[in-house]
Amino acid sequence: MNILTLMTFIPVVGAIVILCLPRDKDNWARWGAVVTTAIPLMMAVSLFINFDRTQDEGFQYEVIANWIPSFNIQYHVGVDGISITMVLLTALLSFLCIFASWGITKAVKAYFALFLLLDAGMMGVFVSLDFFLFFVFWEVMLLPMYFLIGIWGGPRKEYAAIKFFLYTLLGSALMLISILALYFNTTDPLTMTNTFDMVMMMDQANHSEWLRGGQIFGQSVPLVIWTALFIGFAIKIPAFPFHTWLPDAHVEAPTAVSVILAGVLLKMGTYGILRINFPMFPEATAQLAFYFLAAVGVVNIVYGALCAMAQTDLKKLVAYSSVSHMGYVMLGMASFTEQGINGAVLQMFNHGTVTAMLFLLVGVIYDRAHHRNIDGFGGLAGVMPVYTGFVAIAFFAALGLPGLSAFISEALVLLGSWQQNPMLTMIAALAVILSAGYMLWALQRIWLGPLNEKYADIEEINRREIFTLVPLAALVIYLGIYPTAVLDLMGASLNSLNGVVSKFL
Amino acid sequence: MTEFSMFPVVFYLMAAITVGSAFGVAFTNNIFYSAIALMFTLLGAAGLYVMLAADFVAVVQVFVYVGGILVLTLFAINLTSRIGDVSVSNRSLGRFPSFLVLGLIGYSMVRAIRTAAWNVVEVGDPVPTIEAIGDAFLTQYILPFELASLVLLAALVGAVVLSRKELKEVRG
Amino acid sequence: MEIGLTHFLVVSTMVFLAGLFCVLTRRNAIGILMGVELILNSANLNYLAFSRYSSVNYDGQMFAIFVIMLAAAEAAIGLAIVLGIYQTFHTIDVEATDTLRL
Amino acid sequence: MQEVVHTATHAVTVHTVSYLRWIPLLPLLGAIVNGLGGVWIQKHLGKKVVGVIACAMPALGFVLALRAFVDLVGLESSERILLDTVFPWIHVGILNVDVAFQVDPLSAVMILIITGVGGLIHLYSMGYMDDEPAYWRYFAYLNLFTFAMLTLVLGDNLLLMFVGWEGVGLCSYALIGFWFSEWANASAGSKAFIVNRVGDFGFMCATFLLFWSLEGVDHPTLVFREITQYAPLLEGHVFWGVSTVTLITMLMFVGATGKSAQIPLYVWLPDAMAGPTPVSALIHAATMVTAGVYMIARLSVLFDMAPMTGNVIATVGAATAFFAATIGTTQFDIKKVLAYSTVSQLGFMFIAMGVGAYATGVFHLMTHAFFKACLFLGSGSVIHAMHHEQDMRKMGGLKKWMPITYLTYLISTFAIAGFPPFSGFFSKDEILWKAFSGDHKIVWFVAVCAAAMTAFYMFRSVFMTFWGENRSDAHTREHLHESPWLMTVPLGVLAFLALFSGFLNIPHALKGGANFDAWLAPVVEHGGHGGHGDAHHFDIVEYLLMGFSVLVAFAGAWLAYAMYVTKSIAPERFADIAAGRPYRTIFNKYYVDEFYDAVVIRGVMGLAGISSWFDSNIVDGIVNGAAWVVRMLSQLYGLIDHYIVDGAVNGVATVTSFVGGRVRRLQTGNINAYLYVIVLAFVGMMVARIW
Repeated sequence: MNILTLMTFIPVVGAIVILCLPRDKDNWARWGAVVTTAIPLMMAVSLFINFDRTQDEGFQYEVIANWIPSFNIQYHVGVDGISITMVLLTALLSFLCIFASWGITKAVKAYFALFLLLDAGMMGVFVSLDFFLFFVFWEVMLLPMYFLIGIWGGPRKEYAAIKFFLYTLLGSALMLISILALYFNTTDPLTMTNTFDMVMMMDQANHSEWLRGGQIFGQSVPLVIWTALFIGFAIKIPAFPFHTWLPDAHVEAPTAVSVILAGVLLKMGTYGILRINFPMFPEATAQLAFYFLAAVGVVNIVYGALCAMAQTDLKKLVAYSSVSHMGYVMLGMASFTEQGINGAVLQMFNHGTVTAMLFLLVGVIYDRAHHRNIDGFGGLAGVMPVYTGFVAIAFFAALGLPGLSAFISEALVLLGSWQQNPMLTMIAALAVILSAGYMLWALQRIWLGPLNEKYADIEEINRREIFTLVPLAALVIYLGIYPTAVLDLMGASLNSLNGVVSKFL
Repeated sequence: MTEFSMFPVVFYLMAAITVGSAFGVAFTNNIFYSAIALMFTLLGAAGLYVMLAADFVAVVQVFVYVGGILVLTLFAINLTSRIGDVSVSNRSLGRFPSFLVLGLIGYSMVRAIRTAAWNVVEVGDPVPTIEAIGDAFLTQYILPFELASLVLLAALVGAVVLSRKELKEVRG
Repeated sequence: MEIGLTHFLVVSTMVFLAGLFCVLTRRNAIGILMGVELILNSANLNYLAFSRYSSVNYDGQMFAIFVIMLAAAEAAIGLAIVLGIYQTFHTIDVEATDTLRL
Repeated sequence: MQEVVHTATHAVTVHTVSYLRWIPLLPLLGAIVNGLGGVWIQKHLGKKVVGVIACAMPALGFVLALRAFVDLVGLESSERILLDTVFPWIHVGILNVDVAFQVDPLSAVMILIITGVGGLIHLYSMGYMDDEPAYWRYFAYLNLFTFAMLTLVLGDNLLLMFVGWEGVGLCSYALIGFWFSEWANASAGSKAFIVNRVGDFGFMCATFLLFWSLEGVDHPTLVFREITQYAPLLEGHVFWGVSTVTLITMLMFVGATGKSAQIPLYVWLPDAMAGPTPVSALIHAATMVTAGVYMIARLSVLFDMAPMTGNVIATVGAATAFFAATIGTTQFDIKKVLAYSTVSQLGFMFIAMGVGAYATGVFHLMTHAFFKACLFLGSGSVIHAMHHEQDMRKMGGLKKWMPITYLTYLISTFAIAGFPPFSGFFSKDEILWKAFSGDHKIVWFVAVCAAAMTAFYMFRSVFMTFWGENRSDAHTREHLHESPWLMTVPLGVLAFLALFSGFLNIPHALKGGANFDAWLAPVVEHGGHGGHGDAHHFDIVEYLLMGFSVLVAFAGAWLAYAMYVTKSIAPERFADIAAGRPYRTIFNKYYVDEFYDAVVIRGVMGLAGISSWFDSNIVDGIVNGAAWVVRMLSQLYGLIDHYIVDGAVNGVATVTSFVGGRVRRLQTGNINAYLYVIVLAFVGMMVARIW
């Protein structure tokens, strides 16, 4: 059976099995979840090893099967250089988050079942190549998220969950309209029927006249659809000004869910833009992204950094730093240089690992102190040295220290975008100062300085927590030293995509 | 030619047993007697099946109905009522209106039997049917067959659940 | 007169009427169930008769077997329900168990 | 233009070797061993083992550096480049950057300083830190720093250099805040890192601009060899209305001001004295802070093409040298004095860089590394003996107890003050001469003033610390002692170097060979441009100036003697000028920290506050407002629904319920009755069918 299919559906099987377990066997549920995320992780590793890094056209491990033939909806999955990194990230973070969720005691079975369902949805989004299938997975992942925040969240969980849900649903609605518009205006050249197949949609020769140059609401159709899709994805990224669901959702969500939320879900926005907006409407992309997307990216970077600086809740600070870091991804994509676009996707991956670490670390301290107020600690480095070591790695990675992974991607992004827009790049580069500011300031207030006597005998990080952090820390360091490991994977696909789009500049 | 003369005789005998005991079931006041009569009806019906060249069905009829359902019924009777208690045995009420309805139905059915143009084919010699039925079960009727097994399973489980005393107490 | 389809149908009708009578007039739940058995038997008789006289294949017999199967299931469930009713009301007189009445 | 083309096509000869990687990797290994296993080693094998591991790494590195040096000497002067490509690092499109280490005459000097002085300071630290519980952590940081610094100078491209550049910043952060449980130390660390980041911002922008400008002339690269080769092609290019090269070099210089503590970004360095004293010696005097100087020398081809930037650098350098010196005259903390003197000396190096005398700047870098490291270690020795007392007003007369420390400190003071024949004389005087002869007369004058003040405050520190009456309390005095050999040996070696290293570069004017200049010439001289390097013409002016600067140094020293030994001039006479306002201003470091705090930090924090408020009230307000509007609308619809739509529905329901009320009589609850109905319905259908 196809490896991608297995990776997507093994967690579903796991979810069903967990639901069927006896009521009081919480540990069985946990280990079941471990097994059903470990298998996809191993598959991801084999995918990483066997992926053909030279193929720049089309997809690998592709499967096409009829699903709903009357509407030409297919079960079509496959990976290329863009999605494989995200598949790897999803598999890894899902696995680690199971361990990070070990401490959940409320409705354990339901939690893990929903979590696995979420995992399947995310994986599905990244591998599906049929737009309908994509949309189905997109929605599948939304629902477990709603419940995970809404049931296992913090004090204002209902508000956060509903805000998240409605926001994303608004994006989904715009996306659905665009999907339908694309469907009715894309023709499969073989059968001469409408199709949901993304690969077909990426070939403008299959588009109808209307889709190529028609008018709607007095605007050109590609621009309108591009914008609708973009808003749908921008909400997920989250791009300014659609970002306010993020801090709320993060603050209320349990640790593992925050990790998934920031580590994987945010990437879906930028992934969607790269997978859908760019190849399907290269001309509109060239028109709009050049200034618009880049400007949004820069606003995200600077604004997110400034907001982060003003936070008193550590988790909120990390959430806003995510907003800032995702800005780099947009800036890089909008640069239309190979450095920029490669940097953008690498940044997606690196942000996934770094921010996952950050949220896990916040979770560690929250589990012990039951609050996250930055000013409420002090001098923890003295009592929790190992923990502080991990904190240092994560914080310095987040502020872009060379030698750690995020530096490579940020430098590539800024280098790439400099060619298109030096002024914007300079403004974005200013944020390296700001990020150093808020990160170090937080580090200083919580971990350095005189010890707060209240936490004099706080418990050092335990083995399970170390287990979740070590792989991420290793990745952060390894990719800082040898980024080629990931750059190799995506280079061929991204460069050909960049070629398609930059033709229209 | 003896065969020729024997067939109606046997038929009428069987028909008489069947119909007679059926009416016995209908009109006896004691439910226990009703059950005994039912047994005879079922056996008679089995005989009639044989005459219709349905040997396998007949055997199944005897096994399932007589050996299974009837015994079950008798058990139920014994579990639910004391035999001596005649008053709750098997009264039937409102006989008169029911006769009216029965008459109406009987009339219309007989009329239908007589007036309808039944499609009749040449009757061949009776042959054993087990092989053909078994074959049909595992080819053409495989899905219904499996479904039937599921239904039986469900009925089994349902019957167990319904008749367990302690569960009711928990719920009640 | 040669024994043919009609004869069997008449017998079946008689059994059916007897079953119907049971169903309509009995106050004892088990009696009603017995009536149902009679009705099912008459139906089976019809199946087999038509299978013998009006067709060349075994479809009728197959259906008869399924009917028997269903009858078995029905009896099992039905009798279990009767037992349940008895445990609840301490009678199986259907007139006494009219709590469904508004 | 022909010359440019000629340079651009000039091929660079490179010699490939494979041992260079071990120079930085050995300290990294030490850092990993001590960082991960240090706790265990310290507990089970003792502190000594930790220290020995840590010291062995730079020592081995020094041996390898010597080997590289010897290999270089054996090559033609134009071919002196050793290269060790380790693995491909970032290859994206036209960007091709490898992890590759390169040794040329410039980096050879640097690695010798880093591993040599670094090794000595490692050794010294074993003595200085011996009562520190987190011994292993200190040495892990120190090794990591050595690794980062070596990467900085060995990296063969800008990005790898940047790794080292920020890496040393990280280690500096960690070591300044080594005793992190003091709030001030942690703050000083953060301050250092963030201020450096401002410089890094310039560095990064310069890198990007350089890369794309070179792409514009079809040679995109970040590798130094190729930059040197192709940079002349940028001549005449304009970006944002400014010469591209000028912009690049200005941005680079912003980076250098951060790392090398020049105006306006010098504020972090005095605070950085919060770290252990050997750290101040290694990082904040000898090596890291000179990274900016190294970088300018490394990219001298670009700076040669931008005379305007040169002027700015020289001016900033002179200003820094002067202002830092003024502050240095007023400080009482022995380490603060040395810190401001470092800033001041770095200013001298930048003057050299600005006037195009790169070799001279690097020479001063080297001599400064020796004497300033020696001074810091000497002050460390004093502080160690004084139980971490740093105020000079509480010292005095220490030469009695600590003769070796005193002697080495004194030698280094002579060196920094510029007395012949100490090393500082040769290097500083060369800078002054280059500034003067390069028509930077004002710069020269300011620098000479700074030199005079240097002599003054350095001798002031000597007299206050080692001469006169002992002013410490009785308890401290009882425990005064000379430091153990682990600390005095490095002091001796460094003092020796401070004394004699000047002879490496005796100028032609003094019948010397200017060997050091010649050694660096292949790296920092780029045909025709900035031709100060080969100063063949020397005349009477040079001798006069030399004499003048020696005189100035004597004057400074005499003033200090008069004020603090013979007390014939009261310091208050200067302090009370204009009601003490100038003195207080200088003593409080011109209130620059306060200014930054009020304007920059408060400004950014205010902006952050506004952003946050905007986010939670305006942006989120709009979102919640939209939700409110939708809710209101839905309530409105709810009313409509209730009274109109539901009204109709309820009407139907009422009728239904009325009918139902009648019909329900049929519902007897009796099975037989239901069966009747069924049967009758069936009969009815049958009858209807038949008739």
